[in-house]
Amino acid sequence: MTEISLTNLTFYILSFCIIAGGIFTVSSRNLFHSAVFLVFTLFSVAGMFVMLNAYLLAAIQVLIYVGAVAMLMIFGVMLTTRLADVRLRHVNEQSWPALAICGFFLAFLVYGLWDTPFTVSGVPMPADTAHALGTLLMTKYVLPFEVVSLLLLAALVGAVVIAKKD
Amino acid sequence: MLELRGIIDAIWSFIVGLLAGLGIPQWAIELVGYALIAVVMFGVVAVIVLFLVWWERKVSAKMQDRLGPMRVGWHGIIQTIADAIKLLQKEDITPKAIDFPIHFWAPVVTFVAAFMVYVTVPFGKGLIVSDLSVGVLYIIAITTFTVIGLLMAGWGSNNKYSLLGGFRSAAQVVSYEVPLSLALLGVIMISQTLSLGTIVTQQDNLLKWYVWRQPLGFLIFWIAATAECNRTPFDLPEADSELVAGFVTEYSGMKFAMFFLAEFVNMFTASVVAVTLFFGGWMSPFGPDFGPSWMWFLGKTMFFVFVLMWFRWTYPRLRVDQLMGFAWKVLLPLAFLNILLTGLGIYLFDGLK
Amino acid sequence: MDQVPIGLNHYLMLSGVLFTVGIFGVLTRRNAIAVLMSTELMFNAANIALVAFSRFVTPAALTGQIVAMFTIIVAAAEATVALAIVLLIYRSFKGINVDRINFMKW
Amino acid sequence: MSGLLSWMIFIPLIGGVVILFFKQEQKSAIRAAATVTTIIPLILSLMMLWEYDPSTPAMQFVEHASWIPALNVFYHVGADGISVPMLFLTALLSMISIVASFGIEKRVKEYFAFFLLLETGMMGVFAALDFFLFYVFWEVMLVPMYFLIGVWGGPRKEYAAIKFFLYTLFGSIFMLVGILLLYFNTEPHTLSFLELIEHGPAFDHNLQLLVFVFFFIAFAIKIPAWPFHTWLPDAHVEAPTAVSVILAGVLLKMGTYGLLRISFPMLPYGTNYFIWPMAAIGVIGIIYGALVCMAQKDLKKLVAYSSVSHMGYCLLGMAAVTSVAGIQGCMFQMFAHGLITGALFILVGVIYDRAHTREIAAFGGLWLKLPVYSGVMILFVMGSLGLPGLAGFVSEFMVFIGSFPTFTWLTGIAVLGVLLTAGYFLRMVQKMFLGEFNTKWEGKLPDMNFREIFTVVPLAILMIAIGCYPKILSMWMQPTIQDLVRLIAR
Amino acid sequence: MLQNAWIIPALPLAATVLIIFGTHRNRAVSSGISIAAIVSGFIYAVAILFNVLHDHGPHEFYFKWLDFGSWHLQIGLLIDPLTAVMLLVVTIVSSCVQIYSLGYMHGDPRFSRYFAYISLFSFSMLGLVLSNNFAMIFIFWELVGLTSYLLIGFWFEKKSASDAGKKAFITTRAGDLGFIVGILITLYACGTLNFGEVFTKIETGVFAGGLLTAAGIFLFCGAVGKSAQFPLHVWLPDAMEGPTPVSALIHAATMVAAGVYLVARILTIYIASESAGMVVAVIGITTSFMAASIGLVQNDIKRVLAYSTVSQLGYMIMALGLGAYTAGTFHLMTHAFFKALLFLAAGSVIHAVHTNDMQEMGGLGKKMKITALTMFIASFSIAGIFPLSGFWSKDEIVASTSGHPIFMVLTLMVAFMTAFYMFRLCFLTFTGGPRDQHKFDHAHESPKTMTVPLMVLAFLAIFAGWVGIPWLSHGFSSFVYHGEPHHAAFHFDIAGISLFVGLSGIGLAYLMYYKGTISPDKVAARFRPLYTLLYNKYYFDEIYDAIFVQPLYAICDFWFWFDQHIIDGLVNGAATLTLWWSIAKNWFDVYIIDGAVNGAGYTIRGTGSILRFAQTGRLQNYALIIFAGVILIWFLR
Repeated sequence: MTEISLTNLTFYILSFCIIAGGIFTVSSRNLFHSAVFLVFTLFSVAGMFVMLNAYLLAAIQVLIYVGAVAMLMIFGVMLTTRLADVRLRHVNEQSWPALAICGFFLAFLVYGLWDTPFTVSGVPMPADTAHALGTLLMTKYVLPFEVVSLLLLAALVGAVVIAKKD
Repeated sequence: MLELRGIIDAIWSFIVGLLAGLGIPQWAIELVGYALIAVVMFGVVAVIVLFLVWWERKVSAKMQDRLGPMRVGWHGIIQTIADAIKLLQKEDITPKAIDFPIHFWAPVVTFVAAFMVYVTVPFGKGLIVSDLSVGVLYIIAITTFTVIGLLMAGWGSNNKYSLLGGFRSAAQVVSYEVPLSLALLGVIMISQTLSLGTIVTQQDNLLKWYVWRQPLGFLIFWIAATAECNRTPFDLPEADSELVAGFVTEYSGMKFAMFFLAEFVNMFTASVVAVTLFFGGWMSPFGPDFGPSWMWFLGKTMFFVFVLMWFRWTYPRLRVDQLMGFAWKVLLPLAFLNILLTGLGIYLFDGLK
Repeated sequence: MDQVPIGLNHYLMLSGVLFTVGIFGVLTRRNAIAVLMSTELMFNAANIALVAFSRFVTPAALTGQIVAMFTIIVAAAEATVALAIVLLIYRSFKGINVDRINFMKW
Repeated sequence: MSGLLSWMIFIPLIGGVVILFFKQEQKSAIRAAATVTTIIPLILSLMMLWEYDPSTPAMQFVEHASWIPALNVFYHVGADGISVPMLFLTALLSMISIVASFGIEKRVKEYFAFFLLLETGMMGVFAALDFFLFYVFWEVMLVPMYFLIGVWGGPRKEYAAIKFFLYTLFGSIFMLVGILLLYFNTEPHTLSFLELIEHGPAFDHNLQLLVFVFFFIAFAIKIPAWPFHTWLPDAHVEAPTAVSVILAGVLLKMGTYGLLRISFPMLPYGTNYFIWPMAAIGVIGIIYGALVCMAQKDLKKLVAYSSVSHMGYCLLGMAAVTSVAGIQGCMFQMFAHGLITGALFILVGVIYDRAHTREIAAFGGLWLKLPVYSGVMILFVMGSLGLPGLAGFVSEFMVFIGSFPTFTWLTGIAVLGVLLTAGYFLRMVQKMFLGEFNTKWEGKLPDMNFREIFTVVPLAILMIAIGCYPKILSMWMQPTIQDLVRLIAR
Repeated sequence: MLQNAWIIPALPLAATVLIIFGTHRNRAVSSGISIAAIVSGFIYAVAILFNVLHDHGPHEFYFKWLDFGSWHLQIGLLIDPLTAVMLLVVTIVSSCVQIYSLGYMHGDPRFSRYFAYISLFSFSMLGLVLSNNFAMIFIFWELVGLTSYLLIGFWFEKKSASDAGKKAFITTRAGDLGFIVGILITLYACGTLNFGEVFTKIETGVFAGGLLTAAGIFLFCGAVGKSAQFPLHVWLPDAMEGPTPVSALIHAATMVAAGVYLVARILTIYIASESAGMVVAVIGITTSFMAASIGLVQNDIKRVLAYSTVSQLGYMIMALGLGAYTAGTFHLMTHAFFKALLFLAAGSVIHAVHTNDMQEMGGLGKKMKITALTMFIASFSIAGIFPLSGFWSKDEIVASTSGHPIFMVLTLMVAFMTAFYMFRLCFLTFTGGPRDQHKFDHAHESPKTMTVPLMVLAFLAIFAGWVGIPWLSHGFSSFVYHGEPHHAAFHFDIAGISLFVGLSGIGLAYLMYYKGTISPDKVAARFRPLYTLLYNKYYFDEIYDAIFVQPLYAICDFWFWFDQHIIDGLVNGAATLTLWWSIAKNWFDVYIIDGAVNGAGYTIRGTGSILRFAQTGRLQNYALIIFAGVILIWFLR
């Protein structure tokens, strides 16, 4: 009889959710289902972040991915797809080669992972990373921060311009 | 004396002792603990919401010079329970052309998301499930799930009214979320924390309520929150005169009840956030130890719920373009202004805290 | 279940799997939005890896979290523009199947 | 004010870029912007004169910043008595040329943008103290000039533009080789003027001769010294008015400036070795240019060839390296020629705008109908032929004074140039302004308007002021030229 | 007082500026300003004269003008008796001429401009006489040249006028070249241009020998040009195209006297260098004789006077060359007055009959009494008739040649010819019957503005010479002298001979042109070749045209051709060669290198046309291949 750690259990459950959600996302015939599964996956990833003590990141993940990106996806789906399209073939003819290549890729990834000795630090993660992250953003990473703001603005304008009906 | 934390702790240690005595492993006990907390929370909120439903009917009746429900119980106080039972008994109609899984999961998502907020809400002194370090952000994040649920409902119903309702809802919620978050930012800037517990303890008397320092912030927040809840005057997603019943058109029975409850939960949530961030939360106006904290909390919250109801029966519904325009052209600039002013205030009076 | 405490490699493995799934989606899905979703999966895989590295390799520095945060933000921006493009394509091609958009073909 | 020179150099560039953002139709806005952009450097140059300390030969307003550390290249600018008058002249003539260009109607935006770029190049050349920088600015000048001639020029503009470009480029290559020779023969390798000047006498004598010849070819083409002058008439004749002004007023001075700034102090042995050929070339230029002028039928070509003649005085003056008077005469001639010939080109442009011909014989008796124009033209012609009281006389006189002890006979021949100059200019004046009015122009030739007068008045005032009281110019250069003589004598 | 002498030239300059930039539209104001300026100058000049009479000086005032490092050039004022006299002469003549011009130029469209030029001239001339050094004198020297150019060509619509202006400018400039070289030599030798310092150097022997002689001759070149001496005299007769008052002021009384003034100013050089002095003297007498002989046969009234001027200037130059400082300057003064008078009177005649040709005049004495009277006074004066001023000054000049018999003979011959042609002019103009009745009928006496200056000058023509009467304490020679005062004794023999020569000239003219006893035509026919030679002014213009002007144009054309075809041809040839080379290279490129390249290209295209089927244009295909490649690389690692 082995002791089951609640952490381990949570990890495996979340992993399952993520991978299953991902697989459904990429394989679902119905695009809307894909989107919902994507939301599910993303939410699970947020959970994974919580496990990794990255609370702020988890919140951001939910806020941005679920609240914004996934919503955009769903909007996109709604604007470009009809329920009647469900019957269409959803994957292209190269799915089998792709599967093979993905298999190989995963194999090599796993091989590489086990092969690489990572230097794991013993220092525990600080509990409250939000404060530290905020400080870092405003000091050390202020330039990327500003650049990203600019990027967002550009994306905003760009999206409006691109999608605008002439 | 009337603080609930002590009572709960006592009950919990009793249960743990019992379970440990039965030889149940530690991880299982923890699991049971979490489950119990969830159930209790759900129960508490559900009860409150049931009460709210009744109360809304009574308030609206009073405003329209009626009596409202009077039959079931004293002044119809268990009317809601009766309604719920009725709904649960009803046939769960599932139309043929729907996208079944979506249609099925939509109310669940909405309902769950609505309840998930309460993980980090301080109901009273010590009455908080988890005082997350990113509490405010968490609440904002979780509330967005509601939209997903609504969109799912709209799409899954395969009905153009539903779809339009879903669309409207998504657009509205996304739009108003921006000024809402920005309005909360003012409080966050002053309090220097995202934790709700800390924010409450910082407002330990009437004068320290953040509403005094963030009047504009509160106003923006409150308007945006009203819209977030899809409450009149922002109830366009389910505008019955335009869209039949919006995204709930194809729902009935239990699923409809879930949507219904979720709406009230959201209403309660909005009030909770307002109270917690701007009105001292469970703190009494006179200090931390004046009367039972949870009563203060509930009292304040109920007042704001009442305000929402009051809105509902006072204001007419907005047009959809007015709705969006108001968010982007009025609230958003005001929110930015608020942030600027806050920043300026912090810069000028650094010792305000 | 085995007794191995959850460590860096677990997260990386999860990340790898999710990434592979994303790749598969990118390679096979015919719908442009679906392709986009798949790329989001890949982003998330990368983010998991980043945060895991941050948690296990440099817990004090938080670099991984910062980068992940930027990734999320950039992904959001990218999604915005990408969807705008998708809408444009939809208007021009009356459909968004990627294999129909082959103007670049010799 | 720190960074004065940098501002002077780069404000035109900024203005040029700004102008590119205008719409092609906003012609008056473009013109106004260009004018403002050139007025600022002019004001700055006046500030520079104000702040310049004329009692020392040291470089002033120095800015020194690392640019390409691997090659020991610096952004190094500064001004001394040689460059200060030239910078002022550049700023003034640029402003005037911009105003004189208001008549341009074709591709206004590009025109002014190129013009301002050109000004940046010119300012840079006069301010640079680092060979790399100098060379960059030198080439920067070339491109806008090419386009200004090639796009806005006269009927044979392409030919003229390409001729100008190739000629100058030909010289630049020699200069580049010279620069490299100097660079690799100093230890540590340096491109700084000041360091190379310090190092000057230590250069191997044969190297000095070679490099001097290389530099001389480069600069002689720019001057233009006989026999490298044939690009000049073509370029001048085909270029639009304002460009001719800049070409004659500033660009030609770069050659002499280069010799004074670079060749002389850096290569004292080479300089002293080659003074006789230089003087001879100068005298040939004077006489030859004057003789060719007399055969001209095109007014603009006449003025152009007169530049060949007048720049010959510069060469003759500077060849008298042992005398302050000679080199100062050369500097005076540079400045005076800039003023006078610039004005003459403007005036040629004025009559060309009205009559669309520059044939001298096509006019006659203009003085009757265009008294202001004729008066101004004759004033500048008198300045050009060295009438005392005007700037041209002072410079020629100083050149003669300086060169006479060294090159007695050559100077004696050069004096003949004064007579020939009078000859061809008076012939031109007689044919164009005197005599009966050619009735085919009746009513077609209005007198100068306010803008045109405005463009020549500053030049006239300066010309007269310098002619009457040369100290206002010489005071800037005195210590620097004395120092230069000392450097050459090393 | 004296250091403010710059005011005298400054006044006319101010007048010029005022007229050009201000009042040129108002004729009365313009002329008024101009006249006021010069009259004020005259008053100041009188004041200066009295100062200088009290203290001969020289007085110098100067300031730094040009810096040349270690040394500098100063310019400034030099006031000595010569300057004082010249100031007076210039201001008087200028005032008279300007007042006269009011009438003469009346109605001219460029009236104001005329006065501006005249004022400018006055400024330049006064500046010239006030200069204390070579540089400054050269500056004003050139400025008077400019004003002369402008005024000769004043009526520039006439081709002959503008030609004459150009000719004057260029010819005098040719002399100025020598002047410049002389200045440069002086500067080279002395290191200074100040008159006083240069003379000190000469006296101390620093500046001597061949260099001094060369300097003297070159400097004299300037005087030759400006004073219209042989061989550069050709411009002066042509200069008569200008308005007559201008001729009177510039080309008779003042500017042309500048050369004489210069020689007088630097007489130290010619005294120190015998040979230079002799060159001056020879040139002077040659000019004098040649010009007088030409004057005998000219028909243009102004040309006669012009050659007379040249001749008289030659006189002065000769006297100075012989070292007779006082004689030269004395004659300079008296000549200024009577020659100005002659011109103005001639102008009055021209004004009346609108022609210059004496053949068309005659009998005008009846209609123009004042003009005729003043003209006769002046003629007597120039002929050297006792006791008019010309007598005294000419007598001194003749006396100065006493050591040189050839000079003396020639001088007397010139005196004879002078008397003859002057009275030929007078008789042809004023006596006898009208030869052109139409012109005669329209003739009338000139207005007061013209006759009053005539009378003033006539007064001076009579009495100005009296300052030099030897018996009256040698007034002039004890004031204006070089070195020690040198009082020429009055020789009754010389005076008698010259008086006799003058009277005989008058007599011959009387016989030929008044009485008609000797027919001029017969004389002309008798000496036909000589007459033709003289009538054509010794063919100087033609010779110069043939040996200087035309060859110069030819040379210019040649060099222009050379420039266009040889030098530029070389450049273009280089370009063409490059082009040919490029064409050849191009052929090589196109067929050989490009052939190879194209061959390669075709091969590649063939391959490509097969391989292009791999290009599906589908993003996902490519992505697949990319990942396959990644894996492949991994394998191959």
